[in-house]
Amino acid sequence: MATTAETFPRKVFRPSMLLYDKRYRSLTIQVVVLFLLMGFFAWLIDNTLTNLAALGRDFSFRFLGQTAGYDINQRLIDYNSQMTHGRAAVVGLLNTLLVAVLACVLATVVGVLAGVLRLSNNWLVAGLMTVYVEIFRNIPTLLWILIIFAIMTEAMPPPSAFRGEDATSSMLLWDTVAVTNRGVYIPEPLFSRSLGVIDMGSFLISIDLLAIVAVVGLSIWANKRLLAHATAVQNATGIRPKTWWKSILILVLPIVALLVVLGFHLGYPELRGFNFAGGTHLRNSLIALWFALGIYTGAFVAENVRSGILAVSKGQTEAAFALGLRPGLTMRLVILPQALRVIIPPLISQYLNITKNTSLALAVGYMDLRSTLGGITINQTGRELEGMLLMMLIYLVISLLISGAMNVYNARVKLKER
Amino acid sequence: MSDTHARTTAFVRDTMLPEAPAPIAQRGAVKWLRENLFSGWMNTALTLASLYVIWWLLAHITPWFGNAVWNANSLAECRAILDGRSGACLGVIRDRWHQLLFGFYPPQHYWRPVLALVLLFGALAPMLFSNLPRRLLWLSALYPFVAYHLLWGGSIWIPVVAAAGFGVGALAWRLITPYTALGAILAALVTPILWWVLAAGAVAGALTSVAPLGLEFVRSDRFGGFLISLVIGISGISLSLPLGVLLALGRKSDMLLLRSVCIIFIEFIRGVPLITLLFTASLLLNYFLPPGTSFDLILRVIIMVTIFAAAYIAEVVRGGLAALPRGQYEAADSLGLDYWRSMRLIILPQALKISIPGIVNTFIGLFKDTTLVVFIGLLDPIGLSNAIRADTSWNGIYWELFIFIGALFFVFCFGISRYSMYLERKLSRGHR
Amino acid sequence: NTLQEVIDRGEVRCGVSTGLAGFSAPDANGVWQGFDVAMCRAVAAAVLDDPMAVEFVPTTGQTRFTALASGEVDVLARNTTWTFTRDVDLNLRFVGINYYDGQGFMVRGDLGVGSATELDGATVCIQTGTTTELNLADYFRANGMEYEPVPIETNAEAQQQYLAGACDVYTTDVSGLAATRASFADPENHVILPEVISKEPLAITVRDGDDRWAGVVQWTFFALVAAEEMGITSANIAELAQGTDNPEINRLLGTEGELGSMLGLDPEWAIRAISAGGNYGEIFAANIGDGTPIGLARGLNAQWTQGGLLYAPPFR
Amino acid sequence: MTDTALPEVATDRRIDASRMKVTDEVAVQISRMNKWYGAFHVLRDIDMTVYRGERIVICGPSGSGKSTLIRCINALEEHQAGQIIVDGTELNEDLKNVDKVRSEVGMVFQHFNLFPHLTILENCTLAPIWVRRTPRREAEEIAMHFLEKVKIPEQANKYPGQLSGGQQQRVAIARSLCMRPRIMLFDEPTSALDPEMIKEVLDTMISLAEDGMTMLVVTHEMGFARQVANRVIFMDQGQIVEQNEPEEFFLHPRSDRTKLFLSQILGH
Amino acid sequence: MTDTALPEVATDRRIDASRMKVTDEVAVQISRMNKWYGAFHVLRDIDMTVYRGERIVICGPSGSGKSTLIRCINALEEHQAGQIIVDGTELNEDLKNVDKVRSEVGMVFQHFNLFPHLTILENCTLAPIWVRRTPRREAEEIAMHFLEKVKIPEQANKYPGQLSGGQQQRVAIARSLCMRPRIMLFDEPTSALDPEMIKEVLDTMISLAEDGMTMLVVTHEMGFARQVANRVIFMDQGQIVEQNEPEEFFLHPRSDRTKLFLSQILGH
Ligand SMILES: Nc1ncnc2c1ncn2[C@@H]1O[C@H](COP(=O)(O)OP(=O)(O)OP(=O)(O)O)[C@@H](O)[C@H]1O
Ligand SMILES: Nc1ncnc2c1ncn2[C@@H]1O[C@H](COP(=O)(O)OP(=O)(O)OP(=O)(O)O)[C@@H](O)[C@H]1O
Ligand SMILES: [Mg+2]
Ligand SMILES: [Mg+2]
Repeated sequence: MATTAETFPRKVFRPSMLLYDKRYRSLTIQVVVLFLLMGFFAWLIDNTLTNLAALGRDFSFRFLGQTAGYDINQRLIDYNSQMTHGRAAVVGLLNTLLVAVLACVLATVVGVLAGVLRLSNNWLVAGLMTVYVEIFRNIPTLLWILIIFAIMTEAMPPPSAFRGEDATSSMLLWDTVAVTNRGVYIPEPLFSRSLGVIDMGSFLISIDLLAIVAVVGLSIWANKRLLAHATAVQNATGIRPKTWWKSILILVLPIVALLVVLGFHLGYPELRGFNFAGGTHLRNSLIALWFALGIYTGAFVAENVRSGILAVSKGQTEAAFALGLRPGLTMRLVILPQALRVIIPPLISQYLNITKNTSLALAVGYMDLRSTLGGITINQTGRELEGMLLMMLIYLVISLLISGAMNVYNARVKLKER
Repeated sequence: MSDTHARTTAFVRDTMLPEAPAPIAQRGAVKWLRENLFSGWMNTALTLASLYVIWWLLAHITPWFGNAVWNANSLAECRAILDGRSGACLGVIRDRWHQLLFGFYPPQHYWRPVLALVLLFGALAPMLFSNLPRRLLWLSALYPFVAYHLLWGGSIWIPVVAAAGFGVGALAWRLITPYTALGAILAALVTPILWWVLAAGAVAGALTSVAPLGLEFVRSDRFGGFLISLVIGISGISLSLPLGVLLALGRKSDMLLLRSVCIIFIEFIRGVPLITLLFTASLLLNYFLPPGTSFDLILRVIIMVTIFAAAYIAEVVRGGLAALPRGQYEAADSLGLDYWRSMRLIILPQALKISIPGIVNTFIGLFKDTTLVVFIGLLDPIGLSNAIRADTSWNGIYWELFIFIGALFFVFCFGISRYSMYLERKLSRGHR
Repeated sequence: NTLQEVIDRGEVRCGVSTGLAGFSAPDANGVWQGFDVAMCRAVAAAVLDDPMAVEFVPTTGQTRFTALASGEVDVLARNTTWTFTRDVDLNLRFVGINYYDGQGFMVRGDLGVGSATELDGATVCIQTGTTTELNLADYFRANGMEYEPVPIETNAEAQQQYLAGACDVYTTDVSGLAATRASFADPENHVILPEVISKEPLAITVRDGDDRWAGVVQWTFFALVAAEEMGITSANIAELAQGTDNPEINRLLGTEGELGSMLGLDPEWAIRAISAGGNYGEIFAANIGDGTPIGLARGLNAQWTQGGLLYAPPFR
Repeated sequence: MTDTALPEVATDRRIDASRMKVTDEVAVQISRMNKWYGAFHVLRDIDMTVYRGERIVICGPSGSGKSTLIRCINALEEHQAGQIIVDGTELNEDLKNVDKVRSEVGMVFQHFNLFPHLTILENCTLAPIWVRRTPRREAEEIAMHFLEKVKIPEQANKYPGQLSGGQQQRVAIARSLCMRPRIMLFDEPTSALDPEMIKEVLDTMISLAEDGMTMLVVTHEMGFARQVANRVIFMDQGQIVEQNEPEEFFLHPRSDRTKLFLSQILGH
Repeated sequence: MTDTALPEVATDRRIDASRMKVTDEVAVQISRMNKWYGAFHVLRDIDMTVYRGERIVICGPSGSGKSTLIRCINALEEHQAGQIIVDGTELNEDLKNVDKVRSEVGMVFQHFNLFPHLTILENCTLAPIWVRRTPRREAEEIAMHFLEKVKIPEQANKYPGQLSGGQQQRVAIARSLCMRPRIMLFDEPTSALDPEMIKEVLDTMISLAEDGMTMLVVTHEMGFARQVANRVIFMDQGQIVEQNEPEEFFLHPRSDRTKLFLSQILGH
């Protein structure tokens, strides 16, 4: 047993070791893969360059700086047809994000409601919710978008129906909301003592908005402090002080005060010329996309919620009851914290799906990223290669951000196991 | 009974009590109603609200279907018959159902896609039911070629020669494998490609001129409607399965480069909307291919859809692989099985079985997403509904078409998902 | 060499629009019909002696140029406006204007609008993927008016939006407006406003860099135009092909000179092209003229001798 | 069967019987209690009195209604007829009574049912803080006291998933004890455990019994029954078939059902 | 502790010691073998020679590296220093050697690791067919032979999920035997089994030993060790602490660690 590692004969290198030697094999394979991959990309790029050369084109993103020349009906930042394609793309991107966020909110609300109701012991309600989930899950999104769009354009009255003595339609909610086949007009928030805007060069920021965000943020922070204080009191004395009315005050008063200071009032839509004017115009395309994506995805969310709640076993509830916890507290302290861990990851991947599905805006002419950068811009400039690649890249970045958020969440709430 | 009260006295029951009927509140319709519908003011309110919703839906839908008009040849005619009442104009379905189902596929050949679909179920059976003879798997392997020939037609020698490519590969592998295993693998990969690229065309041409057998050729631009959804969906999912499995294995590999490539690929595909991939198929693919190559749009779409589905399948299969206990890998290793054999014989059969629900969900999602091809000019059911509406006689018809298309998709997707749940239960019982 | 490829393949691949009544649309049997379609059939007849040897590839506004550039189609006969950038920057080759058009507006009669200058604040449906958005933006901007654009992908959908009243105005090329209006149940209640806000020379297009093929397509088109000018119709062509006193007719129909072989075709190419669907005038009348539901007048598309712009260079 | 040697519970401790006194106070009084699941009659005319300090073991074949009986006492299940009075409070539709009973009766389940998202300490302090309104500091002290009693104070800041089954079950017992219940219910507390772990849990329960806790235990650990219980109740088909002191019960079972059951339980 | 009676393995069979001869041929030769998991040194300078026909039992506290050692012999784990020569083949980077060794060394795991999607027969024929390239018919005959040896030929067409744990472990042994290994490794083959089943598996292993199979067995079944092993190796902290013939090992353990370990193992 006196042999030492040094005396073991070292083998000389033989080519067959490339394949049958642990040390070299994975290297061999990876080098082969690398070469294949490089070859493949070289081939792709060579083809592309040849094709571009044959067409007498170059590969450049200069077109983003050129004048767009087309109008966009829904813009969250200032835009007109004399601005650049790049800016048009940004307007489109913001529209994409807007409808994505709206649809995510709707899907969450609908999904949570339907998921919880599906578990209700009311047979009728549970049955209705099952029907909702199955119908929406098994019919393509695109069809839902088209159906809701068709409902909006076909079944709603045109603005002209609101006009004249013998108007066949009238506005809802004390003449503040008009539902027409061109979209829904709702009151818009206006400030008579506006604080103005900050010019950031390429875009403007409303100081009013900043102020509101700041105040809401502060209120939420203050409320957090209040709750923390309540917990501290509870820890010290065992009795948790009532906080709900204080919470409401803290959350509501400051913002109301700010709105009063800013001279907040609503601008109501009214019929003027061809259309309603004033108010905020929610276009059909937005509504169709928003509702279709929201309700369609809501069906999936409902299933996630349901299985999340079911995953928290009956035993947990019973254990909590046996300890004397009331149903409300049981929900808050035992069921929800556990169910959320199960529900939130699939929920976030549904958000991802919604974001990707907003590209179906194409079906209803909603001016999102796809139809500005990936549509009219490509059309006008003929830069489909650059435009498409850029658009994919933007979607990819959004997706990675969302799934990154999901991973962070998962890592945070992972249950500790042995 | 009173004797049980005494603390230490023993108690024995001599006669067992019979089962007594439950009190009225605990059984029958009363209990059911009380428990399910009216067990509190909240529940009662929900019940009433649901009843209202159901009534409202029925009140709107029933007359619409009740007054349905079948025998009209245009919307105007239909409206005339309805005479102001609300009602469905199902005449459009009677007039155009064949288009919605088959597109412009020649009517005298409708039996071909139908037969292909029927055969599909036959081909699936050996894969799903392990108690059928293994030999039947050959039929499943042949199915793609049969289906291709049924759908597109043309010379029968084209699919035959294409299938022969695999035979050539297998032959090469057989012949070389006694000498060098690596050489055999390479040969098995290279010879079919050589066959397809160099020999296949000539051989097929020669055979065709000698024996011109085959069905009438149907061009892919005649494909449409539900048929195109099925063709894209089914070929997409079946082609993406092997690719997805490879990606999943790659993603689990301990070779850094291989793993990163797979991860990047999967995350890229999953991060962009399908629509952009379809646009790539229709707009950009020609840039990436050698000058002058151009092939069928449906084929390009199938390629893109395959790549798309493969990324999702890869994730599903990865879940299945992760769910297998480590012991299975070790047992396979300890028996001396090499990587590919242990994957093929031990790991994948189990991992794929675990993944069936996920695969089916991916398929249903993919199938619904085939409607997006309307954006690149293919006539899927939604595309056809636009085309039908462009016809002067059916200008302005919406709901009937949407409902018909929706019902088609619903029946198909719901059916599949239920069937897969049934299969799952069956399979999970099978081996216990 | 496209010509050789087409002959080898036995089929002309022709890019058309996905469906525009009168110009290109599949009928109930899936056979393509229309004005643009007829142009492709004439080319196929000239080159391959079979007007039906055409594979029609429906293209959208977005896909058409790539389809052409990549060789997916050999010729694009799809209401495509000839513009400077398309010609120079996108490297297309516009071989002949088969329809002189301009962008116009259509509104409901009961709106009481008589001129496009009264459209301030209107909601305008536009079919995207063409030059329409740009013209529209320029026009409203130049006149200091506001509008609400509603972009729609297909003509059918746009038409539906307009009919449902979701927009006040529908704008596209005047020919398209007429075609659309013709399909309405009540065409008389819709007016096409007098303003034409742009020049839209719709041209047949081929790839740049293949002059021989461009020549074949170009001169096939000119043959149709010249035939109308010379009075050659599908009815009398058989008779005229026997030889006439008019040397230009003889040269065109191949009884005299070698024009066909200069193109790389046989002498009877023009006879076949004209027999396929008739001369330009016949094609126009059969697909979009007064006698059809589309009901377009010849207008600018009349022969130069009739006060129009159609002008075929001499066959000599 | 009667001559089968009784299994000995695996403990080294000598039981201090003097502390395990049974008093005259009634802890639980059940009379003519009936329960149905739908049309199925699970519990039939149950009459039973538990005195304070008693340790009752309930056994019987699977499906005989043992769990259901014990869960009725904690109002986890409703009964449809008869009366259950726990610690002077009748269980009826009055939710306040239910709350009162639940906070005075501790329950330990077969599958522990610890809250996996809370640490051991948090598991133990949750109910005292939110139900008893004990200040946190104090609740934690109580919890540590009972964790020491079940011999795992050092695990206080781990999560349930990090403990072994036996440790988890002991935490579950400690968690119940933190509410300072007057009665403890156990539903097969050891049947999900490995043999080594069974011992540690039974030890904990024995020490609880020594402290004079009133206990109702559903279990098949006959060694435990013999050593600790002062009464064994045998149930079958939803009814109490036999009850007796453990020695008598095991050595001279009277009803045929009991004999059959014991032969099965002890036979293998 | 030394006076504790050794537990007797629960078997009725008398061992036929004459057949269990140890030869001079070296089956496994391990020298100065070291292994690390990351920075953790699991196996330290292991030196060990196994002669053909030997039956070695390896024991030691949990985490001492027993499984790791045995898995190194089968190349399921790589070692980082030193030498392992199995049946004349050195385990090194050469994958061909690894394949060779694996097909000559059988391994039985704690959790059986049968392939649940294959029948018992298919489990047994899989490796012979695919690794040894035995014709199916012949492979099936061999499989049935060994299934008879482990006494479950009648289960051949069932699936593993349909068998009890003991039966599954016997199938796992038969599966290994079908490859006609020259050495068998066992990693706690009985520790996942109920007591009744342990016996049937141990019986199988004993009959294997009688046939002269070279065996390395990680187990805590001391009765088995005493009856079958001709050498017992005690490991702790990744090193071989003591080895001896079984009688000597149990009756006169020399190192303190061994004594402590034996007192724990045999004590409860
Ligand atoms: N929620 C329920 N709904 C309907 N029947 C039930 C329900 N819970 C239990 N049962 C039935 O009531 C009977 C008694 O159940 P219980 O759980 O009390 O039995 P057990 O004596 O505890 O049996 P085990 O020893 O298996 O735990 C069983 O037949 C069971 O099937
Ligand atoms: N894959 C691994 N990565 C890191 N450490 C490991 C790994 N496998 C085992 N270990 C560690 O190596 C040590 C030895 O493990 P091994 O499984 O060989 O012990 P053992 O003696 O078989 O114990 P047991 O009796 O519990 O099976 C242990 O401390 C274990 O935690
Ligand atoms: Mg029970
Ligand atoms: Mg081990």
